[in-house]
Amino acid sequence: MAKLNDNNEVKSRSMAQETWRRLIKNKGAVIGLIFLLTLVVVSILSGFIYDYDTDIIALNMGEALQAPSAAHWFGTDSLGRDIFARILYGARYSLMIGVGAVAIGLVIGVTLGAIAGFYGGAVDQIIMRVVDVFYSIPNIMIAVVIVSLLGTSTVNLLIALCFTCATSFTRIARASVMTIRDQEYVEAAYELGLPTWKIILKHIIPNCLSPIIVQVTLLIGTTIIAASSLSFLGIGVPSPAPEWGAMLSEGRQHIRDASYMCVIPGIAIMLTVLALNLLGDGLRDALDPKMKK
Amino acid sequence: MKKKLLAALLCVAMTVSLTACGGSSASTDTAADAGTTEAGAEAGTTATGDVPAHKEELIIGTAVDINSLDLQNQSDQINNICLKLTHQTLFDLDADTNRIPCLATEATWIDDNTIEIKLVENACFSDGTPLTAEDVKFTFDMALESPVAGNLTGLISTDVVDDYTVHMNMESYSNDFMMSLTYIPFGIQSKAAYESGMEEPFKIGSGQYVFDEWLEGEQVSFVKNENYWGSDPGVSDRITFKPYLEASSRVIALQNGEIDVCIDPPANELQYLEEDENITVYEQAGTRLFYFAFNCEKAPWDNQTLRQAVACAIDRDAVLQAAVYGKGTPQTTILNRGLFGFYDDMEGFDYDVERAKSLMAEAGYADGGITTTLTIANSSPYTNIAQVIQANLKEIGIDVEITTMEDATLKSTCKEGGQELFLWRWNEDIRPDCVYRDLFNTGSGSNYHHFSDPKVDELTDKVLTDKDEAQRTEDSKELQTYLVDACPQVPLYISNLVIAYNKNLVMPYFRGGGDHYWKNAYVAE
Amino acid sequence: MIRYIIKRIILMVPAIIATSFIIYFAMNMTGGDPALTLAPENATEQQIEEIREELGLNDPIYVRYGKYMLGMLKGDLGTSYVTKRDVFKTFMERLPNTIELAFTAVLIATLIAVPLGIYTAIHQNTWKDTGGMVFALFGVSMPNFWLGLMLIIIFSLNLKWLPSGGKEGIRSLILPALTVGMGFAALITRTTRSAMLDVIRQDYMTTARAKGASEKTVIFQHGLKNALIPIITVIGMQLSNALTGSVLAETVFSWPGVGRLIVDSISKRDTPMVTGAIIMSCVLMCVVNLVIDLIYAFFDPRIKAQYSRKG
Amino acid sequence: MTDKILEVKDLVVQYVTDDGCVEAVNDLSFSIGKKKTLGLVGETGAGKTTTALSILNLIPSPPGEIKSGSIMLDGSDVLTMDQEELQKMRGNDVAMIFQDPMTALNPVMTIGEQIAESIELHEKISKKESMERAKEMLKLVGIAESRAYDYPHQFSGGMRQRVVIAIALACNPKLLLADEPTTALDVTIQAQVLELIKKLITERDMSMLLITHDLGVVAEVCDDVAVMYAGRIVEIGTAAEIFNETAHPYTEGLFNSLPNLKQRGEKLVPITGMMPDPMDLPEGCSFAPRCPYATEACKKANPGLRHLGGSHYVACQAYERENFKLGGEQ
Repeated sequence: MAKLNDNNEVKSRSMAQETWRRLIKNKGAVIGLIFLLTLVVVSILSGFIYDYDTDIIALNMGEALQAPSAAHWFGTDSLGRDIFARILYGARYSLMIGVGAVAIGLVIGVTLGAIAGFYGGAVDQIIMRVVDVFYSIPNIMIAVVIVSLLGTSTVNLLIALCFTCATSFTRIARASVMTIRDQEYVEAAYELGLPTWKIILKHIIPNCLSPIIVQVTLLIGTTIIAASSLSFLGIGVPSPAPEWGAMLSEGRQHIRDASYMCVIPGIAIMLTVLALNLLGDGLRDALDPKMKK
Repeated sequence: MKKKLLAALLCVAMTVSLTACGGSSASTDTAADAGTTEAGAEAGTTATGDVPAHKEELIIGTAVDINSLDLQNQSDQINNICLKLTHQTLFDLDADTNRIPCLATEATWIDDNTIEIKLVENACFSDGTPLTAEDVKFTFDMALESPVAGNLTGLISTDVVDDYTVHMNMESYSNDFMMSLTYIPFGIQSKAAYESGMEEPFKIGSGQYVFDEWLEGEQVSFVKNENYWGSDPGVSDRITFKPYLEASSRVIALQNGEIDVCIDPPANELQYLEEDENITVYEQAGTRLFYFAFNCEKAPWDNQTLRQAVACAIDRDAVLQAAVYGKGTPQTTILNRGLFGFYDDMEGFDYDVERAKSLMAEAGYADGGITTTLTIANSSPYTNIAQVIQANLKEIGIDVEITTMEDATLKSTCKEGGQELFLWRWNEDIRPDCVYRDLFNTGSGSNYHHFSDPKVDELTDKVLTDKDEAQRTEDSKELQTYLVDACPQVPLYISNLVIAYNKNLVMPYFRGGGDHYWKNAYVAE
Repeated sequence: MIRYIIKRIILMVPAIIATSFIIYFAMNMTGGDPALTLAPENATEQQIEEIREELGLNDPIYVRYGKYMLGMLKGDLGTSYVTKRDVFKTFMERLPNTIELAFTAVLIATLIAVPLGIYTAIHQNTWKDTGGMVFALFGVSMPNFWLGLMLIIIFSLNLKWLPSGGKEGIRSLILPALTVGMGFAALITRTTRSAMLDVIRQDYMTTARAKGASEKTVIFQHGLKNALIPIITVIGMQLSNALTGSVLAETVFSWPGVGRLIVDSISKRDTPMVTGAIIMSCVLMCVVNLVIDLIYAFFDPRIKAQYSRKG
Repeated sequence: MTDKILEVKDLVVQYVTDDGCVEAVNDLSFSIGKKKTLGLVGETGAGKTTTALSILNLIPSPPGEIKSGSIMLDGSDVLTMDQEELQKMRGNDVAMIFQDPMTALNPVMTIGEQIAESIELHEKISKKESMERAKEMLKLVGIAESRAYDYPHQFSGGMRQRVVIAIALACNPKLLLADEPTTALDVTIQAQVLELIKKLITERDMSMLLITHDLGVVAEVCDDVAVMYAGRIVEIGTAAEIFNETAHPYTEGLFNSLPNLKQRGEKLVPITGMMPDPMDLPEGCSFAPRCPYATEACKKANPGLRHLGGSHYVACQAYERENFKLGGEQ
């Protein structure tokens, strides 16, 4: 048994290496990865460079609506705050909302999916029918309903956004579990007397990792966009937090007189999500056994 | 196969474009028809000489969707503006908000419990039936049962005296009641229409225009009432209200000539409109008061001195700047500008951080240390105002977290008293009682402050019933001064009315609160 | 085949019931007291109570749900709290606009994405592939409404070619459709590309080439036709998304569609409108999905055979 | 010269992938006479299919690339043809039968359409006429005309292979490339299909390149035989020469691993080891690591083809040695 495990490990490590090797050959994925890593570093560093109270949210009406210049690279907003600083500082909000909602959705979705797939029958039916209902309503609608019902706050925003993620993870996890459930090594584990949850955790979940990894990357992007859409509808992250969607939403009032206020956060979101998408597509290709030559 | 697919796709495209073309060709037809009518009208003009040359259709770009034309079952300003075309009230308002005759020629208090109203005798509905006292009684009886009944406080019943005279039976004398009769939800409706069992009988009115079509979410149009009884018929053949929810697109639509009037152009885009030689940007003092307020039931905001400290800490000039680029007037009193008894010269609480700090100390919060939430609607200008206030209050040691909500949620939250601090607005330009009573009297549904003070309740009643104007003015002054000092709210500013339109628009006058009468407006040609 | 369709329609019923159940309870149990929302700002307690009575809000929720479902059988989805108009009627008035926008958007997306997907698949792993995919991904990486705003700045504000909003003929359709369509294009491109990659190395492609068919014939006649199923699936998904999910574009361009109706109604706490409109959208989606499944049969004889057998 | 329908000279085909360069076909030369059948024999991965695809100039590119050489088809070089000429040639002059009839047919077209397509492409006739011709072809391969409107999934494997044959023969090509046409079929059907192919090419005076790993099939059908190993031809000659005077150790290995029906008691002798990784071919003779006769010299230089007499050639250095004879030396 121990021997077998070792082998598995060696095999999976080389699988990961193989995937990595294929991934770094994909120019788009590499660019996306580098961009995202830079973004993470920048958002961490910005916490040391800027002080939230004085640099990010403090008003400076005297310098309101200044176009981009040497002093303010990205200009200032209608309350005189430096947009460059807010964009850098705001990266953490967008990333955290994206990652947070997806993480919550992942835990819920995989759990539900694994349960549905593993037990089948009535449990499966109930879970999947509910998931189907949520799947058939557009994401943004679900989020709008939830946020309007619960009220606007970052926590409620996360709840609203994680719903969508959860439904798609449930489907993926269920499908993977169902294909793996009846395979011999799982049955063997059963016969060895391992408790069900351990089997799910140790044998089944690792096996549906690749579609989930891809989906995580792509969903973070979708979630960031959904969060900004909710800001646009007026129910996103409350001001004055420099969340990109909120900045963009504020900027749309100045689409003519200070279009940079709208353009810059939009580009920030676009590049981030583009990077996530490129990475996601790259991962998909790298993890897809069909692409193996 | 690809060809088949392409063909199928093309078919879809053609269908779509055909539908679209169909739509536009239909509208060209109407234009042609209307063209002939217009020519006819012009021929008529030369004969009578009083219809000026005008663009056939007046299109007004609104900021919100029209949602209901059922007079007594709605209370949105945008609906009211539309309804002012199709319906008439007993009295109208002139440019200076004075009450002037409309369907009624005069109204008098015969005693403290009765108002006698004389109706014009030649008025008729758009379906040609005459408008009589029966219809007036019918309208008000129905109104007393409707959601807008709150605006008829004091009315007990209505009696028909003769065809053109009604008596309104009142609980007591009220200074404001007759002004309420100008409120468009009380536009006179046809009893006969309701009894006929027709669909949407509320669409029958006596105004210059009649309802034409409503394309859900797209536009609502009105055409001239051929049976209009009065001497001031409309000029435009058709008046259309079109919602453009995105402020910038509304401005662009005006510049592109898609609309003739742009309601609420955003302050930061006015420069483009001002530069445009085809467009007039009009500005006048408004009546809408934006305020910052406390839930006076919730600790620590039940502490008057603390509220005053907060009032002193708020930089209203900065608020005005951040909210509407200074297009408004900072205000001290709680009453809307222009209402009877408006008095703004009390000492109040000007921006003075030192004073604020000493008041804080007096209130027992020398070191600040208060954390609270500010509940606001998720629209402009509240977000900006909130951020200024958040920064202001930080100076005196109050940490404010901003919570945003939809308007509807905000209202019900505030009504239930779930908020601590909040931002809201109040627009009243005819009845001061609707400010004092509705906002500050014990138990009023819109007293979001949850403020209760017997003296205020008493003075409110006095102001409503004082028959002596000097006394009433004096009481108004006292009430306002008292309320400002009690400080359930911090009045911030009155926003200006700003409206942009085609430079050829002919419009007799605008209302500072936004409740315009478009019935005589047209675009000259 | 007809039996299959009937079976599918019967299967829709539980889905619709489930949706109505979830939506109805979510909207009615958490939305706060609608009477408070509906009452004018200066309403008294008594008036609020009257409104509550009038709306039947004093019944227990399961009774209200029961009544609602009975009404639904008769095609009665209730009356809007706000406009006092019939929910079903209002929905049906908005629906053609949404359909017009959705179809045009999906058409635009398809016309961009399918050729792009094929192109990138043919040039897999070259810079043409990367470039094409990055272009396609741009659309999905932008917030939809932001793209709308940018298009307004460019085409309406600066070039003055197209109207910035409203609904007037085909010109006002272009920008909103482009906005919605660009978001869809990425997914369709992605799917087309991977479906084509699956197909492109198939033996029958070589068979076709060996027959002397031109590359164009091989790719389109043999390749695309086999790759169509996943492509149609994703186009169908986008179409059903567009039928309710274009709320952002509808807001930016003041397009009077269903999505905006729902979101507006949510913000006004117009529970019957939200519930009714979402249920109707769900029905609509079920129908679209059924139509898509039937289209499969048209393109793939194997699926057709399956349906007939199952039918 | 003119009696050859096909002459392949010094053909080199490589597959360039991220992981390295695969030399699928190396310095390949052979020819097929008119009305003759050449059997191309070898293990999976020896480069047989690549060779066939090269003749149609259909090497998937990327990653495949024809590096050098020439393929003269009835006097003109396939490798220098432009797209239009190639399309004219494919299906019309040279047609191909694929190994797996399950995947070689387009699942979403009726078989009638698929046969007719070939005819339409090369002859200026109407859709209707080509459909008629397609039906004739079906009849020819033994399928009822009425089934022309059925889809591939409605047919069994053997029937599908008949359809593939019908497609290939629809335009009367001069040369037929048959890539393991029977491998994927049930044993009972293999013989029928082979018989059918044999009958049709004889009737129609066609030449054929028959790719197979089955020497039994070769014996039955082929005039000439070329044995391929790791992208190279190791032995080529007439069927008689190859069968009776087997010269290359690899060919010998192939024969030894074949069950001999006449001598059932005899043990099968498999060739030891595996085909080398085509990405990493050993220096010298590729077969040397598996070759029982290999010497140090074999591992140094690549053996050229050596003429043994008649049309019999072999690529083996062992023949440098005096009196070398397969089976004899050990």
